[in-house]
Amino acid sequence: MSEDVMVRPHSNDAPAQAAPTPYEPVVLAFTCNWCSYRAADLAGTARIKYPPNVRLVRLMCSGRLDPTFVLKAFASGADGVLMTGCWPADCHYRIQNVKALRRFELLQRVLEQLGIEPERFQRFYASAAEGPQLAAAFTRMIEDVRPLGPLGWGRVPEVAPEETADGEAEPAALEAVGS
Amino acid sequence: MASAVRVSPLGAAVDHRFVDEINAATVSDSRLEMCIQCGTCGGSCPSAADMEHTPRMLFAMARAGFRDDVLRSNTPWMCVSCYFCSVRCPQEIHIPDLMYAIKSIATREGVAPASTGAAFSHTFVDNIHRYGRSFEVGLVARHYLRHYPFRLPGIAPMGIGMVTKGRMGFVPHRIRGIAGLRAILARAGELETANSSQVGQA
Amino acid sequence: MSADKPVPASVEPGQPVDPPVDVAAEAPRIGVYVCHCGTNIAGTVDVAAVRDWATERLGPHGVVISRDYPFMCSSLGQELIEEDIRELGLNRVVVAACSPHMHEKTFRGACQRAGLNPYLCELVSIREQVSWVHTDKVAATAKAEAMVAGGVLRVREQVPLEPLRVPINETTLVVGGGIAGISAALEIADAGFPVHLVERQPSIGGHMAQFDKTFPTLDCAACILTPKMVTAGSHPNITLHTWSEVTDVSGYVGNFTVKVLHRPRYLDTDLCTGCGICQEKCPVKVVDPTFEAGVGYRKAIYRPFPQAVPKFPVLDPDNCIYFERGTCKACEKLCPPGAIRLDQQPEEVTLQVGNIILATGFEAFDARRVEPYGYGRLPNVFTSLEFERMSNASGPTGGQIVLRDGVTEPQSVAIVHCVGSRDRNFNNYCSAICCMQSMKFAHLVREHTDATVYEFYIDIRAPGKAFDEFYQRVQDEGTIFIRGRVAEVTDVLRLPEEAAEDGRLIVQVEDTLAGRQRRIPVDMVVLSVGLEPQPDAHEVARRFGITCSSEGWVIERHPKLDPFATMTEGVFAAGCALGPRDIPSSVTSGAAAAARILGRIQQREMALEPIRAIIDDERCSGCRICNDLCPFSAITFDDARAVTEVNPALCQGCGVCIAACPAGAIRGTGFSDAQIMHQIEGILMDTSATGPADAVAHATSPAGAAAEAVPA
Amino acid sequence: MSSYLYYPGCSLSGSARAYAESLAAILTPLGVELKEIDDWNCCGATEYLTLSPLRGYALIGRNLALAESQRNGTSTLVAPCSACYANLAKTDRFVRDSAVLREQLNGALAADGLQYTPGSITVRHLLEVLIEDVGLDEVRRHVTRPLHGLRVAPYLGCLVSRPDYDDRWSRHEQPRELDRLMAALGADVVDYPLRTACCGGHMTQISPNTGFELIRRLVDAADRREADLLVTVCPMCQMNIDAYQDEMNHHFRTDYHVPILFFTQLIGLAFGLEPRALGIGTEIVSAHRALGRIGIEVPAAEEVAVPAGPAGPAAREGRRAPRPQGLPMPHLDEDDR
Repeated sequence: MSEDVMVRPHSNDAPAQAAPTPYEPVVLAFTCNWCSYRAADLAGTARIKYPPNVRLVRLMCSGRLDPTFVLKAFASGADGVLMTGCWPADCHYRIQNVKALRRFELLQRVLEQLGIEPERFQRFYASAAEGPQLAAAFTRMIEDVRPLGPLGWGRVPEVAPEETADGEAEPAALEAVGS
Repeated sequence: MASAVRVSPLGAAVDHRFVDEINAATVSDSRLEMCIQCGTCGGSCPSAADMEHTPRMLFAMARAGFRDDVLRSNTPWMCVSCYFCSVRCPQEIHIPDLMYAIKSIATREGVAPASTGAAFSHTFVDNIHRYGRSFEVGLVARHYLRHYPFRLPGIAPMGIGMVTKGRMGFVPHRIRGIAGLRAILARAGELETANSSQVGQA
Repeated sequence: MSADKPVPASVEPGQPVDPPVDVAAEAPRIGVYVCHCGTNIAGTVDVAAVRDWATERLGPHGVVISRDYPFMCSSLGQELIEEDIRELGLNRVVVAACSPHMHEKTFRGACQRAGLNPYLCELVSIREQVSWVHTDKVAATAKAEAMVAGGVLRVREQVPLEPLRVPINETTLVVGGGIAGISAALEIADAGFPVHLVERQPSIGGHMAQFDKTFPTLDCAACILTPKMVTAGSHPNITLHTWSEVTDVSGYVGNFTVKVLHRPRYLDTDLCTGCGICQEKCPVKVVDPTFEAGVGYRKAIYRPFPQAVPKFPVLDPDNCIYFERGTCKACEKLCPPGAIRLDQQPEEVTLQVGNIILATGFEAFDARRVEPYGYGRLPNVFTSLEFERMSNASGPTGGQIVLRDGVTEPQSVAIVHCVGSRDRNFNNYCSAICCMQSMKFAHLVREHTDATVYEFYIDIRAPGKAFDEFYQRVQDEGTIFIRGRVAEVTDVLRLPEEAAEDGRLIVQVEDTLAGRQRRIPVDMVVLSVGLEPQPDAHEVARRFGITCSSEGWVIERHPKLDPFATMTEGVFAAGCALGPRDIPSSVTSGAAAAARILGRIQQREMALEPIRAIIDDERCSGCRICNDLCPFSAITFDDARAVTEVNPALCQGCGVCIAACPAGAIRGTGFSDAQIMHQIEGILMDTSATGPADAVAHATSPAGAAAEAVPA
Repeated sequence: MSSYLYYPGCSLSGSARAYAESLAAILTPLGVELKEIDDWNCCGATEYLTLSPLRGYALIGRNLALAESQRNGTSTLVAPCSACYANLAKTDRFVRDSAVLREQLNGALAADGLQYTPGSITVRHLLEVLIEDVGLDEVRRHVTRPLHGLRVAPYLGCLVSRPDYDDRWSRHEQPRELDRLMAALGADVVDYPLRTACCGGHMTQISPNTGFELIRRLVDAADRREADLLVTVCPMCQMNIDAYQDEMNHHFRTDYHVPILFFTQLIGLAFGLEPRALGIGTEIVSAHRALGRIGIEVPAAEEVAVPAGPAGPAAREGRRAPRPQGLPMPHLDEDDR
């Protein structure tokens, strides 16, 4: 694992820093409470290493993933977003992850229209027992995103927290693409 | 490499980097470090009876760092590449490829055991360098004249049979692209040397 | 998010609890608590830096106090939080420590004791998700800060919640009538509560009923199992559903509706006396692949074994002359009470249960898959189940150990360990029971015959009580142990040394301790096959809404601390459904699952996480997009008011409808849009323009510079 | 007419001439066209891998690169020699798996302006093509002289079903594909458990005693099972068992006489083709008597003297009587019988 060479995520103050650090993408991973979040716990318990620029948000189900969450993540500075959930037939809520999958495919296409490469928005299945696999997927995701460079949506002027909650992230995101 | 060689209290030279060296010389992922010493390989091997060490034991020796003993063992030279060990190994270790790797290191260092194996390989390869194809008559004749002169009378009837039945051509076929082939092999040789020296420096 | 008991778990009865504070209207006053977890967290994360960063950077977001402590989960650590709530008037708490699946309940309890609604406490996992998976201290500290920021911004948006209380139906469903299921059923029934025990086979008893002896005590399996089966069969609180399958499960903890299909036995069990005349008179004899493991026969109408519970036979229409050609009917004609019903149809019953135990067991590995051992090709290669039946006094050979010809006693027997186990080509796990089982076989061969016995093993795994002593006993009995995984079993001889062995089997192996290949002639080979999940394990898991590993073993809620619960409330597991285990361990797991359920039944109700979807009537446009999304039928449409409604008792809180609502009219308690959006923003604070970009310098600053806790 | 790229390998123009001739003879009726790769080179057997693995893979890789550049509507490369098949298939698999090897192999090939795209060529053994693509029904359709009464022991050798890194074969040790093909020709198929055992490979050259022992095991097992002949799909196996059987007999003071033919030769015979056109008669251990038993006249050739009586140990008398009804036997899948 290339853990030792991982450094802090890029920041907008990079030029001001003493030594310029190589670019490291930040990936936000949405996890399902029943499978992938527990797989992440398992990876921790087993001390399996992955790059520190992967950060997790817990949902109850991948089906909860509102497309605006993804846009919000990109708009807030994420270089990649990973949707994780139960294997298609193993959903804790029976079939809800299948709905998430449909939404994922649609959203991936929409994002492509916005200029976001498919590598930046991926999905991965992990049962609660698949900690090592999930950790490997995190590492792979970082590897996939790194060559694409910073997305840079996070650099647009920040929208006040009160506004973003109502889905104001999207126009901001569009603006960023245009610029 | 020298810094990794230690003389143990028992007097045997131990090279703790030997496994890395073997792995670097194995083209596929050898998985040598996954061996559980179950003996499936040694039990499966059709030529185990003629081996100085069973494959399992050879791997244990390699992991213990007994570099010299491993390179001088006749075991890899007795491997018939039947792949029984490979498909049965519960740890999916690429055993025949490990054998090739050990043989290539031993040959490079000139410590291959007294066997005609390395010589046969050299003769075979020499044919390829000359013609690009294997030339059976030349191969067998050269090999026998050098190593089994006394076996020749015994197999003469067979040899005659092979010839009279048209199964051995006396004229070797040379491929058109022989110069290109030689260039490819030379380049591959350079790359391989670079690989092994990298491990040595690691 | 565990909610096995009424929240809060850690409030002892009679303990003083402060009156609840109404925080909805107040400005946020947030306390951040960073745990060292000894060196588990502090070894990789600069906890003091995180603490200081939280007050400095998150002050504008409402953080008024930030502390670190070696073990936040200790009583002293919890008291720290409680005091701050009381003295500083905190109305939100963020604990940066381990996974919420570990200690969320603990810290919610602390909040509740101090009068704060427990759901206003947010756990941020900086152990499982930070310190244990990263090594670079600077990067790990920065990530911990980001995660804390996410937690703070998220908890700001949280509102007080009350747990949902659901009643618990006192009836329990146990699926699988092997020793684990029987043990579980008896524990609950003996405590006075009703149990439905569903078994796929005609009789309960499971694999244990096939065995002759049990290791290491060599108890007669039937002698110790039969009384349990009889008790289960006659227990006033147990209803047996044998020759049956669960076809559908709906509902939720405390109130499941289960459909069970009774396959036709083709007889009226009210009339049948179990006299056995039908079985005796039936002219069709077929190989019994199930109970006799393929090494014995049964009739087309049969009772699998004499001690079967219930006593009724079952007719196998696939092999019955009547079902094939319409003739025979010997059983019908000769049945003294006239109980045979050749026109019987399957019957479905619906059960209401509060909890479920899955004890669906295992299936033996199919030895044909290991080609070099020749099972199916070489007659005198047997599997462990075949051997169990053969050594059983009521088995096909009456307890005689003989070759496939049915008469010849072997002079030498090879027992092969790890068949289909510890092998990446098949199953990469150790099946746990085969070493002991194999040594039991060695003992039985020595007991029944004069044969020489060889055990071929990779490692002897005998870690149970009196297990290693049994190993030594078998050694002492003269069994020859050869350390080497058998490479192949063959009937092809090598000349000249094996010329005399014609007709025997040769076991080819490397004797790894001698360092040589050996070929050992034997008459019989017994393959100690591994344990695999039931072939329909994934399908069953889906039906019960639980998850299993890629192999098919049920995944525990927590492998150490909650090993018999599943991720789904109200569904437990026991026995080999969870993974290979021996009889004592199966019995233990059955009893343990039963104990968990009995506790709930006695509470009569249980508290559930209040994570639900709530519809805002004002905003619902009545578009009905969400109506078809709910697999739990929690969403209905009120035609009169033209709005959609959610039934909170049925809603499981997945949130799919929330994400789908175009009007934003559905709110998710505990996981609202606002909470998640703010959490994302917090987590990514350092990557956006307005974020604290100088965090690097901060994280690398000497810990001593920020040694004291920030004053209140 | 289905068409494939073809890599004959060195043996087919030398010791395995009979394989090449019989193969050519049966292709037309079966509607298969083989397009030989232009200027292919030796695959190096195992010898180059032994001295220098990377040069060994470069040697094999040149053939794959040539095949890729000569693709003409088909990307399937057929090899009739098991060793060539195994080498080509393994190399393709390894370059697909390993980015390092891919880079180095192409680095070497670039010295002659070549390059290979991993996975662009699918390597298959001739046997697989005949069974999977042509199909046994099509084979049966052309059988005019069924081999009824000929006891054939199917011998596949090692390198078809192993290492099989791409899982193309049903079984690694007891595959029944060749059995089924022989049955389709009407032959009496002997259950020959050594069907994928090793012939010794180059051991006859480098450690003759080891090689002789392996040959004896194969010949003895066929003899005990009263096989008239062995049938094989590999030139190396054919060469070892055929050409060295006499020397092996000499070594062990035995007198086995087990002929070994290529499967294409038996297919040709069953198709009613002329034995001479199939290279029959070029074998050292003559198949004259074995084929004569089913009325096939073989051209006269130097016949090695064959002693009368059973060759192997006189075990046939003691053959066990059929089992009385004992315990039921587990059954194998239909496919594996």
